[in-house]
Parts: sequence; structure tokens; C-alpha cells
Amino acid sequence: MNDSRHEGAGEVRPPTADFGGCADSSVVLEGVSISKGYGSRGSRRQVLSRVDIRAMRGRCLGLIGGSGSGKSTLMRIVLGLESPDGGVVRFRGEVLAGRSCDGARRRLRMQSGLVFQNPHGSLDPRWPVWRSVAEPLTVGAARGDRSRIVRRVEEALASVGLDPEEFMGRYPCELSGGQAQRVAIARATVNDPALLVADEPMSALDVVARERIMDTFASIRAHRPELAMILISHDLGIVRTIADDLLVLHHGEVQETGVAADVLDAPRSPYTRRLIEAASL
Amino acid sequence: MMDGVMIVLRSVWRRAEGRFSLTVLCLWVAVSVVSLFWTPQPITNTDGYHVWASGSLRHPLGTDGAGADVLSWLMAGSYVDLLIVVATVAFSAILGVALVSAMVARSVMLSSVSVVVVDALISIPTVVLALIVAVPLGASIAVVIVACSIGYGLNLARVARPQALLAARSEYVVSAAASGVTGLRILATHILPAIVPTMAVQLSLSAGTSILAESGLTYLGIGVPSGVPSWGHSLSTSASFVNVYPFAALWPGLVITVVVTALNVFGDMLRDAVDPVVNPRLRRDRTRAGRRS
Amino acid sequence: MSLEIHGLSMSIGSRAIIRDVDASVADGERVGLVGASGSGKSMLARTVLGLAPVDAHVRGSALLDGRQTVGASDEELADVRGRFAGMIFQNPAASLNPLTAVVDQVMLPLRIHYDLSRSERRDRAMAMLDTVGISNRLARSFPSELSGGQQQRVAIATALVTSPRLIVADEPTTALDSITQRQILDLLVSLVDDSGASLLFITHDFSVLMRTVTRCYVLDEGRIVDESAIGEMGGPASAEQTRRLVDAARRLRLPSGRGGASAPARKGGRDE
Amino acid sequence: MRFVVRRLMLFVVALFGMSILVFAALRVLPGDVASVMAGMNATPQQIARLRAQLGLDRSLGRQYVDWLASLLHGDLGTSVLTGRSVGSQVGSRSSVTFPLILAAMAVAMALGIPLGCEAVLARSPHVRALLHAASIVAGSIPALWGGLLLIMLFSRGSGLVGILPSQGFPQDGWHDVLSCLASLALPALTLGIIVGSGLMRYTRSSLGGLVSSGFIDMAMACGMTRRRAVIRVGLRLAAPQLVSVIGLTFAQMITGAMVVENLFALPGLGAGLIADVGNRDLIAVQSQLFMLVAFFLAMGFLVDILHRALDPRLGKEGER
Repeated sequence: MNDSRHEGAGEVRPPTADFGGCADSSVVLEGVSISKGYGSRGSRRQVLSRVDIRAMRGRCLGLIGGSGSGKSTLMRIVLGLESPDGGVVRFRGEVLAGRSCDGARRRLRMQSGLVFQNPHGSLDPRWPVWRSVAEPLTVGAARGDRSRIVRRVEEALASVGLDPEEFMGRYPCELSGGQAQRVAIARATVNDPALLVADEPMSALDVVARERIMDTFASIRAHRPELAMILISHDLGIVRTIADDLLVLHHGEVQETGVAADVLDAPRSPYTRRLIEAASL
Repeated sequence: MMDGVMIVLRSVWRRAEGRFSLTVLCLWVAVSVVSLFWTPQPITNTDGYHVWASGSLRHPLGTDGAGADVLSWLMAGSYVDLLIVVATVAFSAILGVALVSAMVARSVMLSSVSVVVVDALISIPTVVLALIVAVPLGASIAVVIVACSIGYGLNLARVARPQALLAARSEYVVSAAASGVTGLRILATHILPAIVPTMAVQLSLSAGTSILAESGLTYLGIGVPSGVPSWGHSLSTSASFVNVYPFAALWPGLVITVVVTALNVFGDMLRDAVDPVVNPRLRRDRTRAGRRS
Repeated sequence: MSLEIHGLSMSIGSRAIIRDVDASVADGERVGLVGASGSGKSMLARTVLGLAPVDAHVRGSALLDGRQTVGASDEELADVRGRFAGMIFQNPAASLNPLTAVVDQVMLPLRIHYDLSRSERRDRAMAMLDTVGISNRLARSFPSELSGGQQQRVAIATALVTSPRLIVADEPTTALDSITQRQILDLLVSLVDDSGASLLFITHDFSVLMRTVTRCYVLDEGRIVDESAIGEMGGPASAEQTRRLVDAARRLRLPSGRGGASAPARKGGRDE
Repeated sequence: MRFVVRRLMLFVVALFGMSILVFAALRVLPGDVASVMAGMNATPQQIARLRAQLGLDRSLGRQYVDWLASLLHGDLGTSVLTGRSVGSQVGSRSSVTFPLILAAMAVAMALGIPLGCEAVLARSPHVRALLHAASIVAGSIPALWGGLLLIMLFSRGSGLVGILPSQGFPQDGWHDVLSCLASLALPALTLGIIVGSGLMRYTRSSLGGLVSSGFIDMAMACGMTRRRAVIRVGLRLAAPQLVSVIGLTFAQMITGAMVVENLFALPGLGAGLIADVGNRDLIAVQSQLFMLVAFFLAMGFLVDILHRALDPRLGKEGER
């Protein structure tokens, strides 16, 4: 794995033909005017109102928003873990709304990987590393034999810069924050997913570990040009190094969306400007 | 699995309290097995002339109200108490795990019903349960086992519930579910292992408490019937003559207290010995398994 | 001199966590303490204030406003904490007392150190809450009903209400989102300067230090490996660990040209 | 508030369920209730008359409804043997049992909670280890043996110190308060120590978990010593769980209370119920058993409400 530091920002990919294009095969996951509210009649809290989100093959979407902006709820809806009040979710063109189409939801599950905020919280403390990483491989038809699983696990650990020999048998309590998060990334990518979703993967880590995770994401994307990725964060500084496109969310409404470079150079909404100012030196 | 048990026992043995509790427990099991074949005096023969005799060569711990040898009755009793403890631990474990699994089940109906059952019945004391069983069926070992199993099974569920919920709502379970692992498999591989430390402690405490309950219920006449030897029975018979022969009650009480203390200490030690997060030796073993499988 | 540390070492069992540290914070000075996680930076501050774990073994000397805290009795240390030194923790949700209203939390140090009437305590606490941007309407609410930013404002009010000589802030903004972080930092700096207290600011993120301190120490594996004014940090003269931290911090920030770095806001607006 | 209503409904449902269980338990008797109660050598006519007198000839459903109706009117039925109404028996017996339980609970809390805190806060590790060992051993003593030991030590007559009565309870009830209290002293102490050890172990483990929590650090940062912070803030945070455990040990204490009542020959509910079971007075047993069950279900209900009230965070969730 090239542990060499990328000088300056990771290479930002050129935009596809037109961002608002029709539903072509390059769109892995799409949410159209997603709305969601909580609470009973009296204290109705609208968390998301008519949000459009699109994850493109080979591109990384940075989903930016402060706490309470609804970004985690949006992720749960888009991944089929929660159903929206309004709007529709399509995975590779197949509509995901409602219980009826479990097929699409299961396919989405099998072809997407998840990384969470708290590294040690997302790994079962009683499982050694190799068993956590192998879990997605032991599901459904792709069960495969023991040696294939062990080989895939070793490849996955190597792809996140962890020496399999040293880390296979380790337990989460024997790992640093950065190492645990990289194990989580290995688990999320071991099944060659079409979509990788990372919810605030770096905010629980210190600066040095964050840089390491950033390089890990960059190398993962380098080895998997087809991978679509959604990186959720409240910090523009972290996201801009990896994201090709940006979606700024505030109080459940889309403030701004577009190619990362354009948004950073000419932010249109005042909220985006505050985010940029908060993330600059 | 077996080498896991050996490692846990070795970890318990490492500490002084662990050595004490393991020795007492092994002694108890050994005496129970021996008592099936041999006791110093056959428990059936009584000796009218030497009633309440203090210690002698023939009767090291003296004789009871009916002139029977106290030591033989205690040895025979240890087998009955072992039976009660093993049965109670087994049944309350099954009941506890079933209730905990129901409580973290995804179906809201199942989980809320199980919570209701536990919260409602938990406050009913063991003796009342025993009475409800004893009145129709009469005093028997089964009364003690049934009453204790229900009581401690509910208690196990109540105590293990927070850990189970914590695991069920954890991110590693969400990740497993998101990658398609079935609910049942999540329960077996993530949630139940998370409550094993709590269960180990609770079951050891319940084992100790069931011996105390046996002695209490037998004294009240709804536990072990009079013919059957048990520690509670030995303690009860000597209790009624305490003013006249105080030392007769000394031995049964001492045996119970030592064994229950050993069980409680064993429970305390298990809390750390069973959990791979706390017990590094367990981790080293699993890595070899990792390599082999 | 509000804080002088000479040859301070601390170990738990056989593990040495702080190794022979020398550091100082002058009156009214804002000093940073930076290091990767596990470098012992927050343990150093806790040890000085007597918050180290019960089984910790501490050697050396730490003078807080001239009073020796190493080897001091629990009562002496307790008297120092809250009166001469205030502390702000990383995660307010796990430190503010969840069962009492926020105004009672702010009144706690007053109740311990000063014998004021209940109404006097209440007025000072309400005034302090107002200063940090928490309106009286929220004073009676419980911490769990406030946002992360509001909870941290309450923690700042609690630390500053007895106008202590030294404020120790242990990664106060790490758990907050970026906009709230900027507001809390600006608020803390302005309040510390207003009260003339000195500040010991602990973090792993150099860019946060740029706006909050004038001088800083770099800690690695329990040892001070570098010390200089904040401007010169990361230069060729600085230690290797320092450069690693500065580079990593810089890579995770937008170049300062964008959106312009505005001066710290006076009091920080009342946020959401 | 919604929680209170839901919990009340749960209480009523559980009560109804248990009433069926108790009623059924007495009906599943091998042979017929009347013949068992009338005893071995009763003539068929006596059995028939008893059956009619108890209304056992009616259908099971009918008997259950009548029993339930009489319960609602507060009539617990009349005991066949003594002829006195069960209600009055329960009344007089509970005037012994409840003071005993309350005294024992007081002893348990007075011993359990402070020593539990000390087991966490004591400066020297030896003291901490000793307290923990004491709590384990005290919790392992059978109630019967504990009582015997105390009798050997303190009872008038054969005891070494001989200051306290070891048998019986003044006939004229609570007129002579002092001698009543004296006769309750040893039993309450026996029960209190055993229950106290469980409480002590629980206090130790819940406080132990809190000692290094952020809440204690905050309290210390405001100016408290660790000891004061753990007691002031730690105990307050552990209070909701502590109340549940106290409620639970209160219920588990009844097993010990019955043993102690029999050992010290106190005419309490426990001793009375066991005596009734002994001489097969099934109607009395049925009502008393149900009253006990009802009392403990009510206890559970109250404890849950108190638990919820003590922790505003839980309360808030319910409302919002």
C-alpha cells in the first residue's frame, strides 16, 4: 500500500458530464426529495425536507452539516435502515421505498459498506480482528470456503495499511483509535462494495490518526476506481481532501451542492461561508 | 469451547480467593459423589442411647436428635444440595437467556411483553412461589428447584438486560445487520456473548442463594421432605434444640456458609475471568484458533 | 506566576505516564499543551490539580499560584480546585451533573468556596450564564435538554464563576461540530482575557491553538519534547513530533486565504 | 404520566394473572380440597357437609368469581379450623410482621449503604478488601443459622450476654411497646445483616463504577474532595438503581422473615401462613397467599414509579 503522503489535496476528479444528468448507470445510489419528521402531532420536528442526494460511481460525495443538520438521518434513510416520510430512494435504479421490495434493500445491503464515528464502538470487543473483518463474507450465497475468506481478510487488512500477520489476532482493546478505524474500513470494503458510506469517520481521532485515515481512504479509492463513496462530516477541512462533490445540509435543508472546488471557491449560501471560515487556519 | 473453560478456571486459580473457592467447590462435588456409595455411618441407623452426643471417634461431629451421625447426614445432604444447585442454575440460565433474547428481539410485541412479564413477576419473593407450588404438590426438592429457578431466571434477565440492550444498539450490530447478517445469528454471536460475564456472576450468586433458600424452605416445611438428607434438613432439626444443645447446629450452618461464600467468591472472580476484554489469556487462546480456522 | 511545574513524574503501577516534566504558565498568559492521543497531556493537567487516579504515584513539584499540589492532602487540593483553578472537560454531556439544573451546576463552586446567601449565588450564576450566552429561560433546564455547544457554555460558566487564577481546558471543543467549535473558542479566549486569568489549553489540533494561545509545549510519551511561541511552531528548529503534528493539522484545514480568518468574536453569538 | 398509567395497568393485569394462578394451584390438589381439609379419618358425610359449607360443589368458575367478589369487599373468608375471619388473623399477624420487616430494612440500609460506600472510598486497600470479604460472608449465612448464632450470643437465659428475649412476642400486642421492640430486636438484626450485605455489595459495585466517571471529575473540579464527590454526586446518580434494588431486596427478605418468625416464635404473617399450610386450612391459605402476592406486586409498582421519578432523564423521555 503506498504509504507515501499525498502532497497537498488528494487529486480531485473532473466532474462527469452534467451533475443533474438523468438516471444513468453511473448513479449508484440516489435519494429524491427525501423528507422525514419526528414527534407526535403537537411537537412535530421536521428533520429533513425535500433533500436530493446522489452517489456517483467512482466519485466521493462530501455530506457536510453541523450537529442537528439531519445528515445521520439522511444516511440511515438512504441505506434503507429507516423509511422516509416523503421521497424515494433508488439503488442502481431499483426503488427502495417500503417493505415490499426487500430484494432491492438486501442487494443494497450486500453491496454497501459502513464506517462509523467511534472506532472502538463499531468493533465487537469480544471478537478478534480477523473475525470482525470476515463477517460480511460469511453472509448469503457468497459464503465461500474458509481459505478464501482468510485470504480476502488478509487482502483487506493490507489495503488499509495493517500488516495481517501482526493484526489478524489482535482484539479491539489492543488497538489504537486509528488502527481500530482502519479495521472498520477493511471490514466495510472486504466484500468489494459498490458504495462505501463513512459517518464522521475521523472526528473521534486525533490529528495524526485523522491524516492516516485520510490516506487510507485515498488509497482505497485509488485501488477501486468504480467505488462510490459518501463521506459525512461537520468539518470541511477533512472532507475537501477526499470529496469530489459537496452537499451542504443545515436544519434538514440543502444549502448548496456542486463540485467541491466550485463550492469552496465561490460559496453561494452564507452557511457554507461560515463552514469554510470555521475550517480555515 | 473446552479449552476456553480450562483457561477461565486457570485464571480463577491464579488468585488466592480463587484457590479457596475452587478447592471448596471441588471438595463439595467429591463428597457428594463419595456419599452416593459410602458414608461413615449408614444414615438410616439411629442410636437412641447417644442422642445429641458431642464429638467422638464413631461420630466425629456428634449425633442429632434421633441419634444419627451428623457427619454422614451432612455428606448425604451435600449430594441433594448439589442436585438442587445444578438444576436451579440450569433452569434459571435457560429462562434468563430466553427472556433476555425476547427483550432485545426486534419485534416490539415480543420485547414489550417480555419486559412486562419480568417487571411484574420480579417482585414476588421465592417463598411465595414455593408456597404456590408446595401447597398442591406437597414439600419436595422440586418445589425448591421450581421456585428458585423462576425467581433467579427473572432476576438474571433483569440484571443482564442493560448489557444486552447496549450490545443490541451498538454500532457493530448495526454494521452486521447492514451487511445482511440474520437477526438470530446476531443474537448468538454478538448479543449473548456480551452478557456471558454478567450471566456467569449472576448464576454463581443464584447457586449460593438457592442453597440458602433450600435451608429456609426446608425449615418452613415446604422444602426438602423430612426423610431426605440435606444441609437445610440437618440445620432445621438441630435448630429447634438450640437452647439445650447449641453446638449441634454449628456444623450444618458452617458448611452452608462456607460453600455459599465459595460460590459468591467464585462468582466475583468469574466476572473478570470470563470476559476476553479483561482477561488477556482468553485473547491469546482465540488468536491461535483464528490461525487454525 | 500562576503555574510552575518542576520535574513532575507520575506513574500508575509500573507504567510511567508523565516523565520529569518542567513547564510554567505566567499570570494572564495563555499556554497550549499539545500532543497525540495517549501522550499524557490531559493526565499532566489532571495530576497537577489532584484529579489523577487513586492509585497514581506522583513525584516532583507543581506550584499552583504558589501553593504546592504534589503531596498535598485531599482537602487542600479540593480547596484549590474551583477557587484558584477551574477545569473544562472534553465531553460536557459526560461531566455536567445530569440530575441537576444547569444553574445549580454553576452555583456549585460558589456554594463550596464562598458563604453567600442562596439568592446572591443564584444572581451571580445567572449573570455568568448570561455572559456565556445561556439565557435565563434555559437556566432551569437539565443538561440533556441542551445542545453540545450550550452544554459547553455551561461548563465554561461553571469554571469561571469563581474567577479563578488559572483555567485548564482539556480539549473543550473536540466533541463539538466545526462552527460551534469556533464560537466556543472565541468565547473562552475573550472571557479568560476579561478576567485576567491564565489559560492552559490542551488539544491534539495545532490549528485550534493558533487562535487561542501565545506559547505552547509539545508532549510525546509523557515527555516535553518542544516548547516555543505559537508562531514559530513547526519551523525547522522544532522537534520531529512537532513537525508531524503541525503538518497533519495544516493538511486538515483549508488554506487560510479562503473566507479570511476573522478576529475572535467579542462574546460569541447565542447559538442555536 | 403516561408511564404511570401503563405501569398501573401492568399491575392490575399481573394481579389478575396471579389470582388465577393462586386459585388454580389450590384446585389442582390430588383428590378433593374438602377431603384433604377434613383430614384422614373424616366420614363421607363430614366431607360432604364441609364441601357444601365451602361452596366447593359449585363450578370452578363460579367459585373463582365468588372468591374474587368477596376479596373486593375485603372479606378474606373464614378459616374452617379457627372459625375466626381470615381478615382479622391477617390484621393481627401483620402488626408483628411489618414492624419486623421495617426494622430489618432500617438495619440493612444503615449497615449496607455506608459500609458499601466505605468499601469503595476507604483509603487503605486492606480495609476495602476486608469490607468486601465481610459483605460476601455475611451474605452467605443462612437466616436460620444467623438467628441461632445471635440467640447463642444475646438471648436471655442461655445467651452469653443475655440481654434480649429470644422467643415469643408479648400477647397483648403493642401496648407494652418496649418489650415488643425488644422481642423484635434479635430477629430484625438477623434479617437486617443478611439483607444489608446484599445492599452493601450492590452499593459497592454501583459506586465503584462511578468513581472514575466524568461526573465525579466535574464535582472534584468544582472543589469537592473525591470522597465527598462520590457520596454527594455518585450516590445521587446511583439512587434510581439503588431504590430498585432496595425494593427487590425488600421482597426477597420475606423468605428470611418467615424463617426468622418461626425461629423466634413470633406470631407474624409468615409463621401464621406456614401453620395454616401445615394444618391444610386451604381457604385461609388461598386468601393470605393472594394478599402477599398483591402486596409485593404493589411494592414493585411503587418502586418503578419512584425509580422513574428520581431520574429526570427517564421522566423527560416519557413525556416528550
